[in-house]
Amino acid sequence: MKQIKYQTSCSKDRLGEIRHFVSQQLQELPINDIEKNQIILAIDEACANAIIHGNNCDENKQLNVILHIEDTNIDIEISDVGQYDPETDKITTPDPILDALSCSRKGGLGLPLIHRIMDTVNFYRKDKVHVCSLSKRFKRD
Amino acid sequence: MKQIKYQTSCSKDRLGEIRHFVSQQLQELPINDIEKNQIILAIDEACANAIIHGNNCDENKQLNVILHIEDTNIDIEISDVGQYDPETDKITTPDPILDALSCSRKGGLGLPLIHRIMDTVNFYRKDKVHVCSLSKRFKRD
Amino acid sequence: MKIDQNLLPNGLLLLSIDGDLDASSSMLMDEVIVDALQNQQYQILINCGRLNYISSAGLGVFVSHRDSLLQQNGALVFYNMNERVYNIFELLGLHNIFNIVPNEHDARKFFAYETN
Amino acid sequence: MKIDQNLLPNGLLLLSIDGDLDASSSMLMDEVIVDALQNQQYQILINCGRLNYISSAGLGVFVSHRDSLLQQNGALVFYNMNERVYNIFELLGLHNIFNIVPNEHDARKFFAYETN
Ligand SMILES: Nc1ncnc2c1ncn2[C@@H]1O[C@H](COP(=O)(O)OP(=O)(O)O)[C@@H](O)[C@H]1O
Ligand SMILES: Nc1ncnc2c1ncn2[C@@H]1O[C@H](COP(=O)(O)OP(=O)(O)O)[C@@H](O)[C@H]1O
Repeated sequence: MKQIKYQTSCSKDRLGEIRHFVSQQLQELPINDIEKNQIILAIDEACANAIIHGNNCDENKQLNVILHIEDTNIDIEISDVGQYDPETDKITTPDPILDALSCSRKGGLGLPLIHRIMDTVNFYRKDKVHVCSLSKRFKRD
Repeated sequence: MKQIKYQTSCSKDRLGEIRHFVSQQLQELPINDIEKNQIILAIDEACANAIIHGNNCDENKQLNVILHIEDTNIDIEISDVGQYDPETDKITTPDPILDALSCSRKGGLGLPLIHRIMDTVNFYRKDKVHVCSLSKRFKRD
Repeated sequence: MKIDQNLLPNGLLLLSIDGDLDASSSMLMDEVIVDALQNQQYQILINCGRLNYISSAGLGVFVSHRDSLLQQNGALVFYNMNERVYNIFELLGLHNIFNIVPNEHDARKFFAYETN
Repeated sequence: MKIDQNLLPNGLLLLSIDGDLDASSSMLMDEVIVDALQNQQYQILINCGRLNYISSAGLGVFVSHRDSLLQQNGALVFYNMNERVYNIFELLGLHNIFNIVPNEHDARKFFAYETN
């Protein structure tokens, strides 16, 4: 079991570094590249939401990514002090892909991807900190 | 509280009569026309699946629709002796609308509609009988 | 269900649906649209004033022809749709990718602008 | 991320994406496609051989231009896509509505058939 923390700032330019960090931590896990990439994606999407929607891309704000990695599962905590939106985890439109097709809203594909990839997805507030917590069990071969 | 049973045969031509029957039973419920229509739709979709997928439109097979109606909720049981498909309730494709858009599969929109409308959706087998059970609570104004 | 077909002077095809578009009648709807495509009628108005009910089979027909019509610069334009039927489009988010306008006047205007 | 643009002799636009298409680079991708539409380049090949990663922001760009391209008888044709990126298309079912072919040869053939 290991727990690693990565601290960065709320800028979209940081997303590549976050993915690089996460990717290194996932290296020894007993899952294939496609599954690793899915977990990286879920974390990337959650960080992008925190940066863009939670902190308006304010580089002075801090973003924390904590990974708890065990043999059979991974827990991820993405936290920031941005504005808390209790509706955050609601996928309110019936189909965000159709919204994007019709250009009525281009985004909205991030949360559906996170839900499709992770086993549990939770958003909550701890004092002033806004947390997105994700977890996934690995299927053993 | 009332419980009513409707018996018919596994033909697509019977769907209109089933809707007519259901519609009459819903009349006194404290919900508006749009919500009544949604419940009628969910039942229609489940019956169409039983008729088409479960019984291959064999008119010699029987289809039963039982409604338990209370002030605050409705429970529906659609049963037949057709082939049981334990995978029935799985929406396996990531997005059936995109399948239909690309013509890779025209159907598949029925189960998503049923799930969107009803609070609980269950498929199970009781002896030789294949049951689809649906339920919904009404929001009181 | 019954479908009335009218070829308008300006080349638009007007389909008036009367009744319930469900799993038993959706094949007829499909045939009518396939015929229209074969006859190169790509600009299609659908009068839903008498469309009482729609189920997933009916929605599937419209969704499955959307791309072919777009590719020919055509479209389905629905009008006079009652709120029960509109609500079923909404449940799946389909109101976003179809053109649903209040009345025949607006439906005709839709194509007038398109071809300009 | 970097996007190389090449206008081929037969009018096809070839875009080669190099790097990660994420929330920070998706705007550039969007601009390139908007420019192509403005220049009436509707038949677009996308070489994904060096596309290392895609996130929802990148997917959203492609989805949002699909209808406009279809209406002009154009399309996006992706090729050389690695399996990680393809898997992300698959997660949302988008592999069904986009043209994803193995290599440049097949991608060019796609439009050869289309225009015939
Ligand atoms: N960390 C967050 N803070 C505040 N709002 C959030 C956060 N994460 C998600 N949201 C909300 O969830 C919505 C959907 O997010 P998502 O599906 O990723 O779409 P988008 O591509 O627009 O980011 C956003 O519009 C936003 O309102
Ligand atoms: N009563 C049933 N008996 C057997 N199979 C069923 C039944 N109901 C649903 N299914 C299965 O569920 C799948 C999806 O159903 P649905 O979403 O309604 O799509 P469709 O429009 O093709 O009926 C069907 O293809 C079928 O395999």
